[in-house]
Amino acid sequence: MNTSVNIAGIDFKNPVMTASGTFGSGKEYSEFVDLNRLGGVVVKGVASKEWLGNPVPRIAETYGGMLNAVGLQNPGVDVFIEEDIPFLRKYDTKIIVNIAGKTVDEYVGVAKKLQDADIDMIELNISCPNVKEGGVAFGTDPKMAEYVTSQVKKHAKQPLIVKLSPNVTDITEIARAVEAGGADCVSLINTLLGMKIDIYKRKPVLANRVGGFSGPAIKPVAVRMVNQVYNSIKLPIIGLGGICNGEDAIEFMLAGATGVAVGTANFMNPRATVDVIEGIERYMESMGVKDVGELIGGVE
Amino acid sequence: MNTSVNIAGIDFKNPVMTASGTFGSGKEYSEFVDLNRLGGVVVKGVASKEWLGNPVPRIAETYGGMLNAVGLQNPGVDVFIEEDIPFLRKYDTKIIVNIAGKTVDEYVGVAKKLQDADIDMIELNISCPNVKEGGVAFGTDPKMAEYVTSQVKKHAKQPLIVKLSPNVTDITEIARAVEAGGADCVSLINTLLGMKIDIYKRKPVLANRVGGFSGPAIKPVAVRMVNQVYNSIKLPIIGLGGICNGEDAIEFMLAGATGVAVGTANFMNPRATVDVIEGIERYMESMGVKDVGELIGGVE
Amino acid sequence: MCQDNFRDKQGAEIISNVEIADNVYRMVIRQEEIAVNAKAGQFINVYCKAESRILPRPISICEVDRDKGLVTIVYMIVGMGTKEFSDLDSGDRIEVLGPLGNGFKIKDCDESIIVGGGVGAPPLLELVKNLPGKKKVFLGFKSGEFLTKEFEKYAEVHVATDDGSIGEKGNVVELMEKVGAKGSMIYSCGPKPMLAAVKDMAERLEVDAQISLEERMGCGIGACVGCICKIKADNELGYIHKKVCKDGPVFDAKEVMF
Amino acid sequence: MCQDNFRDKQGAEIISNVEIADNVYRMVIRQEEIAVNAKAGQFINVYCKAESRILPRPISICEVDRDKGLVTIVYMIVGMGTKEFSDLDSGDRIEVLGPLGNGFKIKDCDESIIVGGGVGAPPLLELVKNLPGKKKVFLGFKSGEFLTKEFEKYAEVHVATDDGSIGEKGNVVELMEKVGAKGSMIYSCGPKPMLAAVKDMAERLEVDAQISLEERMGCGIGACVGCICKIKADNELGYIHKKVCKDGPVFDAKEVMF
Ligand SMILES: Cc1cc2nc3c(=O)[nH]c(=O)nc-3n(C[C@H](O)[C@H](O)[C@H](O)COP(=O)(O)OP(=O)(O)OC[C@H]3O[C@@H](n4cnc5c(N)ncnc54)[C@H](O)[C@@H]3O)c2cc1C
Ligand SMILES: Cc1cc2nc3c(=O)[nH]c(=O)nc-3n(C[C@H](O)[C@H](O)[C@H](O)COP(=O)(O)OP(=O)(O)OC[C@H]3O[C@@H](n4cnc5c(N)ncnc54)[C@H](O)[C@@H]3O)c2cc1C
Ligand SMILES: Cc1cc2nc3c(=O)[nH]c(=O)nc-3n(C[C@H](O)[C@H](O)[C@H](O)COP(=O)(O)O)c2cc1C
Ligand SMILES: Cc1cc2nc3c(=O)[nH]c(=O)nc-3n(C[C@H](O)[C@H](O)[C@H](O)COP(=O)(O)O)c2cc1C
Ligand code: FES
Ligand code: FES
Repeated sequence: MNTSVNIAGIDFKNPVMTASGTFGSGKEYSEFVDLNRLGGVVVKGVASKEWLGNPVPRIAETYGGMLNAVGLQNPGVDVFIEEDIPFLRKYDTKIIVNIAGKTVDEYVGVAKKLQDADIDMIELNISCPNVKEGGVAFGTDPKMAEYVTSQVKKHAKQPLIVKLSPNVTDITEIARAVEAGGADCVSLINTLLGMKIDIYKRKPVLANRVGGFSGPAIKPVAVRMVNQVYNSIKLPIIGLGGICNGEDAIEFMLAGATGVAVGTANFMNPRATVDVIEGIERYMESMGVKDVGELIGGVE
Repeated sequence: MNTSVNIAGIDFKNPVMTASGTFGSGKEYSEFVDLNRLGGVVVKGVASKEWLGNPVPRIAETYGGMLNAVGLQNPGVDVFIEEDIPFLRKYDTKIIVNIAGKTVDEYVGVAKKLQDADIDMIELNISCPNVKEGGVAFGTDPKMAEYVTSQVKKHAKQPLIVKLSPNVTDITEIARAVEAGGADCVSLINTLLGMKIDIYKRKPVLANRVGGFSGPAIKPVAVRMVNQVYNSIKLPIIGLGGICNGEDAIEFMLAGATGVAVGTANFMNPRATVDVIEGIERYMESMGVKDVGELIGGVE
Repeated sequence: MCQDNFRDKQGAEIISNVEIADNVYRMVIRQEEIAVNAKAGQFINVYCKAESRILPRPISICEVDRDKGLVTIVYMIVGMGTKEFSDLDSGDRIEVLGPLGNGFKIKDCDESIIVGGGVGAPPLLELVKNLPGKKKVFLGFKSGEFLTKEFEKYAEVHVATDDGSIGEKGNVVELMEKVGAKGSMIYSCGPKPMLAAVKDMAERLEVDAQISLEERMGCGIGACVGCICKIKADNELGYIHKKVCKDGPVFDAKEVMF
Repeated sequence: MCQDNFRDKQGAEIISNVEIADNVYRMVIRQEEIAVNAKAGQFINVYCKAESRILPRPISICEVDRDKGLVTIVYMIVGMGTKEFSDLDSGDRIEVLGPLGNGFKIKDCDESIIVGGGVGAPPLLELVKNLPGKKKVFLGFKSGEFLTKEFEKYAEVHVATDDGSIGEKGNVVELMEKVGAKGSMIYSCGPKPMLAAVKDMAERLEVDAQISLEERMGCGIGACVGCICKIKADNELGYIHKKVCKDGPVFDAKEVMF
């Protein structure tokens, strides 16, 4: 049984990664999960310098999902390179760095600083709904998306994943734009934009009013978008959005994903990533799938 | 305690209606619910002539939600006028007719046939994701949305609600367009577009591949959009998307809705509409709200 | 407020819930209203406790005991909802709505043929109990059987299994031909291919047949138009859409287009 | 596969679950690993059974019995998750993860002051058990009390209630001033305004104080950066963000910016 996949030239021992922002820098979950088992660890978003993020409350629960408005709090790329990469490199797993910025220059700045870093791929987050200054505009405007992709691509030494926002009329338009911009892979979906109101206090539960909506509730939107994008571009896809178990992961692969990422499910079950891997293996065994690659885009 | 609201000149005894397509023509649920208690009944979409809709399976369940690809099966407006209006008129509730079309002419055709019908409002569905020929384009393109609104408005004798699609980058843009086109009210959200794959059969669960995603899972997106639209246009709003109980309804009203509609929850609980009404009353009592109108847009 | 005149979801106590064949369970619940009102061939909506599963599961009524207010259903584990039901114990409670749909029309004929396949068999049990005249029951299973003993109390029973583990090897329609089933009405419930074969056979034998269909449902009461089937009609297309939940689940085989 | 060296969610049997004050419940569970490893001031993630509620609820450890492997939590019903917990019976099972966070640092001082407000009181009970030296406990409640009897086993206890129904009328900080609380370390847990007052008082009295904070959490283990608080720092802004779940929930009062 072969569970390995190749994404933009990088070999992953299995298709399962972590979703940026839900797994810290890997260290936090290393008590709960053997990181050696993961295809890859996608670390939380890093920017050129420290960001403090949004005020609290940053977290709200919804029916089958959650909202977050962390606002990309991060210590900056320098601290990340110094502290987190050496930790992760002790494990046999791929390292993917999610990068954040408010301007094209900031994104490029992070990519430059990562040029000599010992990482495997870069994931360009052009879709965080929680940062007002720019992120979202990049993710919802095809021209901007293409431009920022091409600029970061110029300076990135590692294969470049671009992470797409689901909060758009036509996700294939954005996908084609980042493909034209030189992306090596796309990942989707980032969070939907949601709101929850405390009806007794008559104010939004999140200090930021709105937040990114994730978790099992959003899976049907994610699967649909992965399938749409699969049918419209040639790049490999990392699919995510509500994946909780092996069956969910298989659904994304059949829809067209080569890799899958586990996000909110980690909060529901700290062992979720390993459960997903084991679930994929069980499915392959019971269905007689020899190579996990057979599944990619296998939906009729 | 006053629970009545006025929407575009029409007095509703309470803000609670049914969501189009989830309550048949009212008759089906009249065994389970006293229709006299409802603010209004929004009937299933009707077109100028009979539509057969999509092949089966048309229904799939997702985590906290469901997908449907009914494809607006309906017997045509003439049958509707003859059979359903007389039945509903026996009850003391407002009648709102949801209209469907594939072209502007078809929409106008239905509105014309309804000119002399004994109904209270018309809801223009420009957002059904299950009909390929047009509905969606009208709902996602501001110019088209404005145009079809203005044409139907010309021929509609009753106040016109336009129902907005959530599958857009900026819902306020569409809301402003239909306001400019002469809408008297907007309702939102219609279903998100979703997909579910049967991983054992390797094919979409729905014959139509994709379907409209509804139910409690989608509420955070709906609340966010209602609040965005409330802050960008002057028209009254009917809010819906995942409402299951009084608390949910209050959340939509605080976000900016004057009326609310109950959809998928009817399938979870045939008495859902009445439960929502009673829940609103309980909330008003315990929080000392004298007039339900005080709640509208009341979030900080 | 008063909902006295309106139907509603009902809580029901589970009296027993036991595995009667591989992954097939028989659940008896106490629900007087349903027991009193149900007709053979009707179904109930069974609601899941797991809040992730929002839609009711339609399950046929297998038997009712009007005096004791008991309703029996027999279901197979095919997904998470039926898995959840199978984990319930006697004494637990469950929510149900029903009876729903139209049952079989009981015809007063001398001889009836009853044909069930797999979990299509259960609704035929209450029917067989109530049918007048002679009746021959044909049951088909993949492997193993369930409920045949119960059917034998009321009728002559013939069994076929795909693997020949019990009764004749082969499908139930072949078995009927072999046995030479005769009668003036066929009642049937089972998988689509079986029903299609029953329809063909009925046409060949020139007997009427009532068949019970299955489709994915949203509401179960006729409101969502999710569960349609094609029924022959005298229009341009040659058919109209009817709702399995409200217009069925039992239809005249002649009218059904597969 | 083998996960022997990794921590995980654990099932736990509920030994008892009783209402000890209006809407306040005390639940004892058998969970040896947590009982053995827990320190006062740490918390556990308690998972809901309802699949609509996907996030764990952080609840402080109130007491542990290492020998019997028992862990006690005391929680108030404030929403659907805690409502769900309150409906569980002894014999039922529940899933938990822990112990999480850093507990109180037990200082060997002659005299300690312990200040708890409402459901902030529970984590102080295990602390008081383990504190050396003299200790005075001040507990504040809206109305009514809970756990004061348990605290009295280990220390002198003073109670204040907002409505004066039990003990002094007023808040617990006023009570401390009245009684003239003295000591070389304050340990406190309770609502934000109370903690802010405790911080002020500690500064006035020039004693150290450890306070336990609360914040909305996603993961409870330091990964989501959802639960931050402002901690004084020598940078431009004058503060950094720390995680309540991982860096706390107990912090040095001097460092916390409210
Ligand atoms: C009128 C009617 C009567 C039925 N009577 C019986 C019976 O007596 N015994 C029995 O074992 N089964 C019966 N079924 C089938 C039964 O409804 C499904 O097996 C059950 O809903 C599966 O639920 P699940 O959660 O285990 O499966 P999942 O596949 O996880 O369910 C997902 C969704 O699909 C629906 N679904 C899945 N399979 C079917 C199906 N075959 N038919 C309709 N909906 C389906 C579910 O209701 C649910 O909404 C009947 C179906 C209908 C329409
Ligand atoms: C470290 C820590 C220790 C705690 N210890 C206790 C304790 O010993 N006893 C006790 O009664 N309560 C304690 N709480 C508060 C407890 O976590 C909440 O009351 C509980 O999560 C509410 O859940 P709910 O589903 O009933 O409320 P809901 O409001 O329905 O919950 C919705 C969401 O908000 C979160 N939430 C709501 N209120 C709080 C809150 N006050 N703090 C953090 N998250 C909240 C929930 O966890 C959930 O994610 C503690 C909180 C923290 C952070
Ligand atoms: C708390 C939290 C923080 C997140 N931070 C980031 C981030 O820094 N960068 C990013 O690209 N996505 C971020 N995301 C989005 C996730 O990576 C993922 O795209 C989304 O949550 C959907 O997947 P899920 O439903 O499996 O969680 C974050 C999500 C959550 C819940
Ligand atoms: C089975 C089904 C059929 C629907 N048909 C229509 C329709 O005919 N016209 C329309 O405007 N919306 C239709 N909708 C959308 C609902 O009216 C509503 O906008 C949507 O379901 C979100 O609300 P909910 O989450 O409360 O169901 C349909 C929804 C469902 C589930
Ligand atoms: S299931 Fe809704 S109409 Fe049949
Ligand atoms: S709750 Fe996730 S970091 Fe604290």
